[in-house]
Amino acid sequence: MEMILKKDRLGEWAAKLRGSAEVFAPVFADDSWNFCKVEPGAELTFDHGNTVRPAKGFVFPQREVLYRFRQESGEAPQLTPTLPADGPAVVFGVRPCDGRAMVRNDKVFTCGFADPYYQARRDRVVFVGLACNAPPSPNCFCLSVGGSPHAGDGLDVLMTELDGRYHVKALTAKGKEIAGIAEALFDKAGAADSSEVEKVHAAARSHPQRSIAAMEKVAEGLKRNFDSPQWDTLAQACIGCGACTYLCPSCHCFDINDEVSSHSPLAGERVRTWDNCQFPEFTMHTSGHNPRNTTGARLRQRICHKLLYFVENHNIQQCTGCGRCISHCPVGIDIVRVANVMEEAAGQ
Amino acid sequence: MVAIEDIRARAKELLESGKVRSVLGYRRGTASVLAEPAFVTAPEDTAALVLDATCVENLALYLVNEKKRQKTQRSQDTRPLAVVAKGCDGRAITVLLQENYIKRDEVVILGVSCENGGMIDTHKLSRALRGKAATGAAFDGNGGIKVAFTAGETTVPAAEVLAARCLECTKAYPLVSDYFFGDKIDERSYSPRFTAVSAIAEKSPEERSAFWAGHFERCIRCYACRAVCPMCYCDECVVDSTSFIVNPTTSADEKACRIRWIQRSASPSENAMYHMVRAIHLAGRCTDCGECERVCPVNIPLRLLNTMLEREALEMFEYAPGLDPEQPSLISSFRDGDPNDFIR
Amino acid sequence: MNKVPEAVETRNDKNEVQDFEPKVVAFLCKWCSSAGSDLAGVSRLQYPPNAVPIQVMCSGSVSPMYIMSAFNKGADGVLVSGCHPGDCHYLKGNFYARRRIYLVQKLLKFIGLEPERFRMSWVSAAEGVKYAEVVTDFVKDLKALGPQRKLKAKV
Amino acid sequence: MSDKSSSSEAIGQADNIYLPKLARIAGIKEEVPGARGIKTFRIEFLDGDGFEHDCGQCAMISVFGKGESMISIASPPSVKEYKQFSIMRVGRVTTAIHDMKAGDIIGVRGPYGNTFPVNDWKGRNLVFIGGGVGLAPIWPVIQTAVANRSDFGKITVFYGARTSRDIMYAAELEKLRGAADVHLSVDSPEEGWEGYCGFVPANIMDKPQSADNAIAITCGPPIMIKFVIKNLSEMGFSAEQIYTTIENKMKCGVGKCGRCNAGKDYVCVKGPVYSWAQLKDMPQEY
Repeated sequence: MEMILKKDRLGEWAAKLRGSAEVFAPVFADDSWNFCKVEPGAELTFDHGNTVRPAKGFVFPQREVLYRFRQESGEAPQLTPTLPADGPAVVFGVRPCDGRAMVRNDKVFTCGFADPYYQARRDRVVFVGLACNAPPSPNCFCLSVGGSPHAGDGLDVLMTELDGRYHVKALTAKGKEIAGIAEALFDKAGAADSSEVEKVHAAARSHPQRSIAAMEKVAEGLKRNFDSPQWDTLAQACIGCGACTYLCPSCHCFDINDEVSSHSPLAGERVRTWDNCQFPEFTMHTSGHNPRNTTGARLRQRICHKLLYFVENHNIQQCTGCGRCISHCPVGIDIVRVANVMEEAAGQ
Repeated sequence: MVAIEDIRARAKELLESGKVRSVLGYRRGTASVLAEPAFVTAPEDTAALVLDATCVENLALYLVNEKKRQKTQRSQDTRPLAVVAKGCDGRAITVLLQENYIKRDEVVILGVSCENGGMIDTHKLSRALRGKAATGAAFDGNGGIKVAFTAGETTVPAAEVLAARCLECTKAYPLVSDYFFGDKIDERSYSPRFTAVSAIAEKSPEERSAFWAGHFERCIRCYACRAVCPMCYCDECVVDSTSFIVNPTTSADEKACRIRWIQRSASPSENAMYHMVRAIHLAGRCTDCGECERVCPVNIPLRLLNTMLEREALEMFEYAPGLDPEQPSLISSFRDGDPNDFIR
Repeated sequence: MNKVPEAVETRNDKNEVQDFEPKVVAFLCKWCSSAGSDLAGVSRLQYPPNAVPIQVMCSGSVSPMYIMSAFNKGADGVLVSGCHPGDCHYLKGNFYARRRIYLVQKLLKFIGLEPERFRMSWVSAAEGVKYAEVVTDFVKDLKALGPQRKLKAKV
Repeated sequence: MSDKSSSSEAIGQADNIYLPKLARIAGIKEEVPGARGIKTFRIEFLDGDGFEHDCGQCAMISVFGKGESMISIASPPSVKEYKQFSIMRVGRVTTAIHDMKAGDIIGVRGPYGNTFPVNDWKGRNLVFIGGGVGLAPIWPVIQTAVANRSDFGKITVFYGARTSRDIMYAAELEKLRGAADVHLSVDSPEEGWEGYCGFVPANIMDKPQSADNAIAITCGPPIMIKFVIKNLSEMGFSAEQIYTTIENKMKCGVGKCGRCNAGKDYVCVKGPVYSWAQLKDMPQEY
């Protein structure tokens, strides 16, 4: 179902949606773009490149209370699961790389043991994607990892900016539903619109972006170079700060801790929080033995998880090429450079 | 301007003569507009060394990291490290010497003067380009900075893009160095010292409280500010109560009775605790290299906390960090003239 | 250890805070201030029981961590009390404390906490009366300010 | 193989993979006293709604207010009325459990991980090699083998500890003597000890076992496993004949928190039981 929405009607669509859901969109604040709640009447514009923090936060927040526990002395503890209860949300301006990351997150959280907290949030959020007519960041490389500036997987709606109007394509039932709510605002997309969209998408694909030379050889290169000393030289500048994984749309590692609010009677919450394979003590055993105690080993884990292990387990890369881990690394650690180095090494 | 060829020549000589284990400098990066740290061991690689407005990293951090790495990997090479040090970086090395975390013979300091220039601030650059990423930035010689980005180029007045610490910097060259490049310029034509922190300090308590509550609420506790700070060299941070470094001799009691000063989740109260405890641990030690503010992915103006304490230390205790490796530290010294009226 | 009354916060119809009982954490140096508070008790001086005393060996050993953790766990006010300059059993502990507490006070004020919530005092072993006055004055200030929510961990 | 446990509305939906089931500590037996002591806990699920498990699987033990930790289930699957855990006091959660008394309630969720393929070993000779608290994870296999004694050939059990005071399951080991050859050892000589003195890997070299039609199962400190596998290989054991269970830090137990992987596998889902044939090709990340 393909439609056309005039640019000046975007605000009205958001207003209609606000009746039944919270509306989020990229907003420029504190010198960077991030998804924020769009207040009624606030202007909705899309010249954001990509947001600093990915759309991952809507389905996998940094802090999730798993359940509350309370225990009167001498009695059995009461556990009250706290499944997320926030209402439906519509997120505008989601780039295709964040959308494709949702497909990866779905694989992690719903295959095997299904995670009810993730599922509850995932069912209630609608991702309205915006195709990239030009690469949002100098470090984009989605084409190298099987994506494209107008890929729709993981998104519910894909919008493409044309002059003065948006081409809106509903991809899922949820997408059709939120388009249906504001039926009157849309016009039918004619043949001219469709051909213009094709031209814009083709132009977007032809834009130069960073590239991993031979992606299919990278996995082999990573496996063969597992013990290569190059990992330590590549990670020599790494300070183990964790920004790369916290800002990655498909990183999902977490920690579980108890937060006690009172000791008698014992009461508190068991909380899941983001965690990070670049922190030194992420894999520290209680005996003090740490299988990955150098920055080189930890960088290897991050790169191999994205470009080798996920391929071996699900035969797709976990990395979707958004480039956030490159742009926001304080010391310039660069997954594209590491992949190319390891791919060349595969040649020898 | 500092002639980069002199630095390259000196670095090459130091490596060829075997006087130093490796040279820590800057080279062009692939990831962003900023130069990246370079660990040069082969003399011919010194040709890649650069020095310009994008060399923002404080390389004193890698003196600390190399010292830790040597301790764990027990490498026999005990030759010193040569490090390129701007004014603020040089003062950070001086504080490390003052706290004898590193010995004077373990480091060869290649002091460089920023003269009347300075380093760019990636957040201000992002503000000037409204969120787009820059791919190049250089002084254009008459008070402006030429900024390149994917779709073109623009020139911006230097004051609008230079880091706040450089605008407020009064001594743009290190005092302690083995070799020195550039001229020692003292009067700099930008803004007076502590401009940024005074602007916040003058606000009303409610405004300040809302200002900081908003920032602490956004913190994602990725600990980039602590990881990039050369002064935060403790193996075990008091704040890391949920995951701390253990070794085979750590007893079960130590692990069981470890106090959890703050919770692992990034809630506003725990974030406020973390940032305040870190700031107080940097009182009289932070040399305002601005790295914590630069690396913060959610743009929290962390520098304000440290420069506020730095101003108090200067005005109330006449103490400035990083000027002399022999001076006692702020917290472990006192004077009779210290303020006493607040005690009642 | 005097039992601190539960902070019963009742609001009347005009939404004013009534008989709010602030929770105060008092770090008292063992040699002077703690002895001073004992003297106040022994001489049956009447003063508000809101201050939970924590005895430390010297005001110089009060880490900023304790002060901020007290506010994080919900204290409405924190008092650090030590010996007068020159009386310190360890000679210079209170001088170090003076500098450190000054910086902590400035930092708390900078991030927006009401300055009246954090106080330092010199109380010698003979000044039971002064200790009672300090606590009474402190609790009066805190009652005016109401409960502390800026740094308190949300439960 | 995750067993669909009976749903219990009172505590919460059955499909919440993070929600533990409540269990009462029925009995506590102190195996080894001291700071790094070992205690054996027998727990019974409240209102009977527990889960089934198999040899080699583990469960997440929950002490509310302290945290969770992954412990191997030490009772054989044939025992239905309780689950047994032998826990060494090493950190925050284990210390909290050691401070508990009979009747206290803890949380248990699981079962997690894969199993020892005991059924494939019918008719084979079994060599068990345990070290310290490492005897617990392989104890269910020993109990199952002894219970179906006729299905298996010769059974030999090696077990070593630092000192004679550190030997766990001392009584049960003596009871095994009839059905199996039991060789105990202590690391350094002490008076009143007639058994072997020296490390476990040296003990098995001292009494070589024939490799034909045999399976070796070992568990203990990583350094011990390394040398045991070396010595077994020298005795002719092939990589497929040696099984062990490895330990990585675990927080979720369900293959999501990304912490316990060695190479592409999450140890909590694909492990912890591995044959040396699988383990030697995997990266050394455990």
